[in-house]
Amino acid sequence: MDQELLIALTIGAPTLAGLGCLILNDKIARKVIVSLSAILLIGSSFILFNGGGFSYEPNSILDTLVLFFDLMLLVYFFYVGIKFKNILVIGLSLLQLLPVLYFEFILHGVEGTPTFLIDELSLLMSLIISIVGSVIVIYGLNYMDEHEEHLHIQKSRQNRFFFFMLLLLGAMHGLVFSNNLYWLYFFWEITTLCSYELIRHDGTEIAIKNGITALWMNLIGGVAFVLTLFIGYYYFNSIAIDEILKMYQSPVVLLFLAVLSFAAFTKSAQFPFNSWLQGAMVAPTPVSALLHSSTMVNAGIYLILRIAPALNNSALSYSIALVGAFTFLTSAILALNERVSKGILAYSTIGNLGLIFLCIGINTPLSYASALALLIFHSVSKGLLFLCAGVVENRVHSRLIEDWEGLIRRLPATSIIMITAMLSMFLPPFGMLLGKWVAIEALSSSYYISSMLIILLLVLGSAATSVYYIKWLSYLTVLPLDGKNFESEKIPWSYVISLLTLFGLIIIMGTGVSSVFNLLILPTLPSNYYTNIDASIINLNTGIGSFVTYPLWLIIAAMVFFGYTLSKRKGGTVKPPYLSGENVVDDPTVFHTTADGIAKIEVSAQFFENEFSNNRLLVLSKILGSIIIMLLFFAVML
Amino acid sequence: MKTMTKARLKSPWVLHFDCGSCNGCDIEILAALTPKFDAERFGIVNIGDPKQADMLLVTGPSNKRNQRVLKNLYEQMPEPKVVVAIGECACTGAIFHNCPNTNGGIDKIIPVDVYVPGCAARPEQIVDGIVLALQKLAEKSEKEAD
Amino acid sequence: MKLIDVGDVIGMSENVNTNKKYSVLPFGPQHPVLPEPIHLKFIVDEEKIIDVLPNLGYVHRGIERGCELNDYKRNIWLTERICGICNYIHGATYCAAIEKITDTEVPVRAKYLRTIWGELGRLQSHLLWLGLFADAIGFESLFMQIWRDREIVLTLNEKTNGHRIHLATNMIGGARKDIDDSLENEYKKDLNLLRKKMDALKPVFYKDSAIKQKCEGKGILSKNKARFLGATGPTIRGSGLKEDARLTGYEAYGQLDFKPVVYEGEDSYSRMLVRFDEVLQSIDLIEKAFDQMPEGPILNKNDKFPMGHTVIRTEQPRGEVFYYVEGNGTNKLTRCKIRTPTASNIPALINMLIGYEVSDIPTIVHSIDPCISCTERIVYVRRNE
Amino acid sequence: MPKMLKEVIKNLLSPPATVNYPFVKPTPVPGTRGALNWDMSRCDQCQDCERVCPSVAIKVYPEEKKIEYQPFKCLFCYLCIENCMQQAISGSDIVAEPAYTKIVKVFKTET
Amino acid sequence: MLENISLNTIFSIVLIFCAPIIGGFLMGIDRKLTARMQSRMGPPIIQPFYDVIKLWGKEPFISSTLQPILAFCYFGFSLTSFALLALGQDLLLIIFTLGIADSCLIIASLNSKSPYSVLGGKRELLSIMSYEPVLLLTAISIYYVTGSFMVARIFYLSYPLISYLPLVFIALIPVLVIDLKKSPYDVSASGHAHQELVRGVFTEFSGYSLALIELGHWTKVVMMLSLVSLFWATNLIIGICLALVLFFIVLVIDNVYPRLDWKSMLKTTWSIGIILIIANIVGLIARVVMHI
Repeated sequence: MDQELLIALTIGAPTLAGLGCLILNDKIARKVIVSLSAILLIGSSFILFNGGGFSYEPNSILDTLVLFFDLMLLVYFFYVGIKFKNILVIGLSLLQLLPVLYFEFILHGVEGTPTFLIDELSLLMSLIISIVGSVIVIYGLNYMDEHEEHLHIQKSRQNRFFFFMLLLLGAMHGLVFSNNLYWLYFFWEITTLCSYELIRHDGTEIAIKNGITALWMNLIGGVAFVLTLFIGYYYFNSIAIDEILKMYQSPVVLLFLAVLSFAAFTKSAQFPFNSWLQGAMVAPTPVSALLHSSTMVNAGIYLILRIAPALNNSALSYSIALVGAFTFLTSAILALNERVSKGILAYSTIGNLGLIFLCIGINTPLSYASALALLIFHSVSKGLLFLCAGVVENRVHSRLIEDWEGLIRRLPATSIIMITAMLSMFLPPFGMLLGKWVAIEALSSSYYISSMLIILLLVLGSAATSVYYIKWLSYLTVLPLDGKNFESEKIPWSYVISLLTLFGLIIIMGTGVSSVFNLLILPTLPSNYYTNIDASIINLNTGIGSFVTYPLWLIIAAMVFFGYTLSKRKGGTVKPPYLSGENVVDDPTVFHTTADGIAKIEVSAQFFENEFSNNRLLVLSKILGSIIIMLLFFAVML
Repeated sequence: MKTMTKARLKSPWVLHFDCGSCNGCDIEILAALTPKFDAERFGIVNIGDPKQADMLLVTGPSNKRNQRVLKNLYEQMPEPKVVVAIGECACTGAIFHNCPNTNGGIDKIIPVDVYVPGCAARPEQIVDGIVLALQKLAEKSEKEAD
Repeated sequence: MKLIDVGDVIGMSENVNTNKKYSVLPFGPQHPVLPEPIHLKFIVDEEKIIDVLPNLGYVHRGIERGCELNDYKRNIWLTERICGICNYIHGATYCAAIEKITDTEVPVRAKYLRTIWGELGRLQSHLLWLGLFADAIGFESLFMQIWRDREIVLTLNEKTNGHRIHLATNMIGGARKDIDDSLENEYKKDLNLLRKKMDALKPVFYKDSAIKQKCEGKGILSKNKARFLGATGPTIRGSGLKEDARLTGYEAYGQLDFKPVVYEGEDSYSRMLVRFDEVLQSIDLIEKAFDQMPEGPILNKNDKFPMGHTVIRTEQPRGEVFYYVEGNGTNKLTRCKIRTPTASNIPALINMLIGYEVSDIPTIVHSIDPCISCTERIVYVRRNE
Repeated sequence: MPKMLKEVIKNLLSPPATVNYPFVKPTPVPGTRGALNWDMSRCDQCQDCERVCPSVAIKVYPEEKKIEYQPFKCLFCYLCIENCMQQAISGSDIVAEPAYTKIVKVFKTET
Repeated sequence: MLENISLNTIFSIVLIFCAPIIGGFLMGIDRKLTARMQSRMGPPIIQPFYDVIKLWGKEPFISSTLQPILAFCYFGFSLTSFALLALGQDLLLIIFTLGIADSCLIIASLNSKSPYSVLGGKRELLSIMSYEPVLLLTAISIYYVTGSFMVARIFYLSYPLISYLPLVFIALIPVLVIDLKKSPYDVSASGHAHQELVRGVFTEFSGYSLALIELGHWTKVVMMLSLVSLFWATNLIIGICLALVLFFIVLVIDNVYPRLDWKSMLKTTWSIGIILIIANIVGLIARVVMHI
């Protein structure tokens, strides 16, 4: 099929479908439109991926359209700022609006650059976005019904919701395909718009507040983009990214890259810009799933991945790694005393993005590969985790993980999927850990002597990461003592499809790590990056270490099987817990206590609130984060 | 002798519960673990957790309140298990025969396998009592195997 | 049965946030840290103690009632079994009370003997405590070391009257046994040996940084609070107050130039040091008593039945013990009220615990040297000031 | 430097303080209060022992010339020995032994 | 050559299955030596085996149906990580596999809903948090010497590892203390249960699941000690002696320290341990730079 058409499909199909949803506010029509566009999206991105890279310049009418919509967008942001009397939004939108007007109408822009440049990296990104994104949107079909029912909303606002969801998917495709800085900037602003609209979707006070926060933080990134436009215009006379990247490494290029990576930090919620992603939690779950796993935050990653080859051992590259490492550690420690399930996931996302930044910043072929691996595995696992969290939340009506205690009995199927997803986040031989493993090896073998600091942050953060996941896992797997059996669970079809798709992906990618490396990651590495990663069926060899994959999977299967057989054979009576002998005979959940009364067993000890207090740490980490970001610009001077 | 029985004989983990004694026997149980008598020679460990214990050492005559605790602890111990009543008051109530709140011996609450006399029982007597209890444990173990 | 919710209990303490989820920790009656059964219900925020509720009665045997049902002479054996650790002093105090009612003059030598055995009991008890304390803070080798050395005192007990724990030498009107010269020499020899061993352990208690880290600043009981909550014994002396029933000069203490050990630290560490110093002090006191002890009879028999009432207080290893004895001229008492030191230390304990960590529980609970079997009579614990 | 180190090393190098009890029987300290025995040829059934016993472990049946003694109730306080005019009761330094049942010892005058 | 390799492999496989047994003997020696340091006689060396056999035969009590499976996994993954070590695999992978074993134990203890077990599990979590970074850094510092994360590469060195990494070796002592559950860092569970959490993480285990946990613990100890013995890999006999000396040092430390709380555990390992390792690595790099 025609590749141009495919590109148009990937960007246009979701956008048009979104428009369709907006106009036809009808349940069945929505379902048909969304499903069709999802199939179309996945199909076209698959075909694109098989086709390989190329470049393409669309009609110049589109350029005018982009300009028009961009200005509309900025005006809208300005209007939002006025409406909510937020000085930051007003200022930041004006800071973009005026320079863009100046750029377009006085300087008349820069002509003649291929607008779409599609290489393996964009194709990989497109694949992730289309698969994970579509699954989440399909999931949203059912979720939003439940959600509105839960909130007792009379008039459905789902048309708006799905419009922005699908628009986000389209914009993300545009973002990863664009080569023209201006276009990139346009799609970038659309994702900002979508995230703002989606976060404030519920219209509650907190939702609007968090939406505004997300808006101004992302607008900072937008301002940085406008700055790059000017740098591109004045110094390189080009706004085509590939051309700028090919230029000789000079301070100006470095400045250009630094500003771009600054924009990436805002989008990927690195410290100190973490709070918008944290605030995005108030939105309906599909939103958080979409923002966290495959779209919004990946935009920042994509940007840095693209500019990474040009960074090439500069101090800037090291600072990016430092920002990532710092974010990784801080978010892991902050997550320790988070009680809200989606909050933990958010910190986990921020942390893992930090890890990816770290890998890109180290900028060796090996670390680049590990960044890609982490990106792929993280998108799928995190997407699944959010989807599961949404299912559970709609059934348990609580976001606190303490209230999710014993979920494995109440919702066995969802829990098992969720537990697998969690295990895939931090245990070998799943992909995420494999990525981390490659990261440590890459980091150790990097040329920086000062990478010791980063290694330190990484190992400390990695320890803290497993702590909060284990804690959560243990809450899920509590089997209540009352001896009741597992309950059966009914899951609607759209949930089944979306959960099972991602679950299957995790298992397939987990078992077939070697194939993932061979098919997706190694071809995507920039052309001058040579690695001696050797992904065979038994192990994954990096040249300085090897990760046993298949044997380990077999061992795990054997462990579970033998453990299960043993426990079946030996059996055992379930006994009430040890309570210093004060158990009540017929009720295992209480004990005799003072004044001849009884008291319930209450256990809640794993949040470390007295030790790692969130508020103090948050302020501290923001200050430190800002200092490190300043360091980044300082690094450019060197 | 079967391996299992031998292992059981060699590794009696004890749980000590003070059921209202005067402390005399309790400190002698602890003294039996300390260097002079060193009950760990026989693998005796004061484990403190009924779920892991093989032998329940009870001191004191038991009263209206702690009898439920005693029963609980006994039920939480997995088979095969033995109970040793240590000291006169755990056996019969002895000096507390006049005291209104005592039950007069723990064998009114749970089955007792070995009685150890003495007020307070000496560490030697306690070690003897445990050795005697081990024989009972061996009997139980053999019976279980049949 | 009434269900006591966390919230109900928490309502009693000020430093509580009711929106938070707390853990409830049932500590005791069977717990390896506590050799004796007491139930402490801890409300814990993560590991920080928010609130404690004690629950007693697991060792309640009705000894006071038993004392009224028994022949008053048999009560010596019953009062000795109030507590196996401080058995001698309980018996001696009971005897002193009866002697006071029946106007029996105790021979001087018997007074000295009582002092010696009382101090020997204190020695035994403090060594036991030091060991248990070491065990509670996870210092197993120190526990073993001290209990090994404690065997010296137990052997002395055994040499005196044939039993390791229960000395059984109390008699109304004097003592049941005498210490002859050869035994006196053995006493002196063994106590010298004990002093040497304790001297070797001195740096461990005084200087070891890990022990300091474990005990210093844990379980603060200020002077005022100690006084207000009625703490006694080493607990109050560790808070810098010079309180000791031995200062009244009962038995032979008046002649021994006795000065109580006082530490100003107000924490678990100074309470521990008080007890360690009292070990050394007891050895000195026994030696001094031997030097001053006159020859003479040891028993002044008087078979009058007790008539009237009296109170008497003496110093146990754990603090002050108080006896109220009332007789009506028959061979049975009409009332025998006993108040033991731990009973008055428990309110202080509850106050000390709040605000510390779960890992400090053994340190703080042991720092008052709880003797539950002493305590278990009718108890009313006032929690708030 | 941990202060216990010296003691620990000393302990390690010196022989253990353990009496290997059931295998090595230590000689009892003279005067140990152990098991009781009645010499019925001396006993005149005066019931003094029953009267002084703090834990009612002794029952005297003067008609049957029989004494029931419960070692599992006895405190081994030796009051009975001290109070026996006939010196019919004797103690030994061998401590009472544990048993599976609460044995009651019966002493009877042979007629 | 081929025969040589296969002989080595057979030896490794035999070693893997012997690991729990060696561990059992080590624990027996531990108990004997500890007893002697406390001037006691102590139990026989094979006492731990009696314990485990006895536990296997006890009436099975469980606190949840998942518990025995997780206990088995704890043992299994400890053995796996030792197997990976014995087969000369990647050091990081070995540490991560050990992480799975620990997570199994912790999940089993946390999901029983018993206050003591949960508190113990929490502290066990913290002990992982304190020693895992040190272990990872150790692996990285070994990489700086050998240029590879593979254990097998350590055997190619001409000088023993300890001559390059003396400070790392010292930093491993607290790790070993935590892993062996010895004072001052036996915060999550202690062998003799005289602590505030009763048996800590092990509180709710009994019977055969406790036996499995014990086996897992033994294996873990062997695995840690073999990691230590790699520090003298040029002559493995000296390496093993080195490991045993460290084992003895840990026992002495156990006997001269009271139990401290988890905060000081975290502080010690995160500060002293990490500083030592970093100092060593910096020294190493400095040495290389000076040489060039």
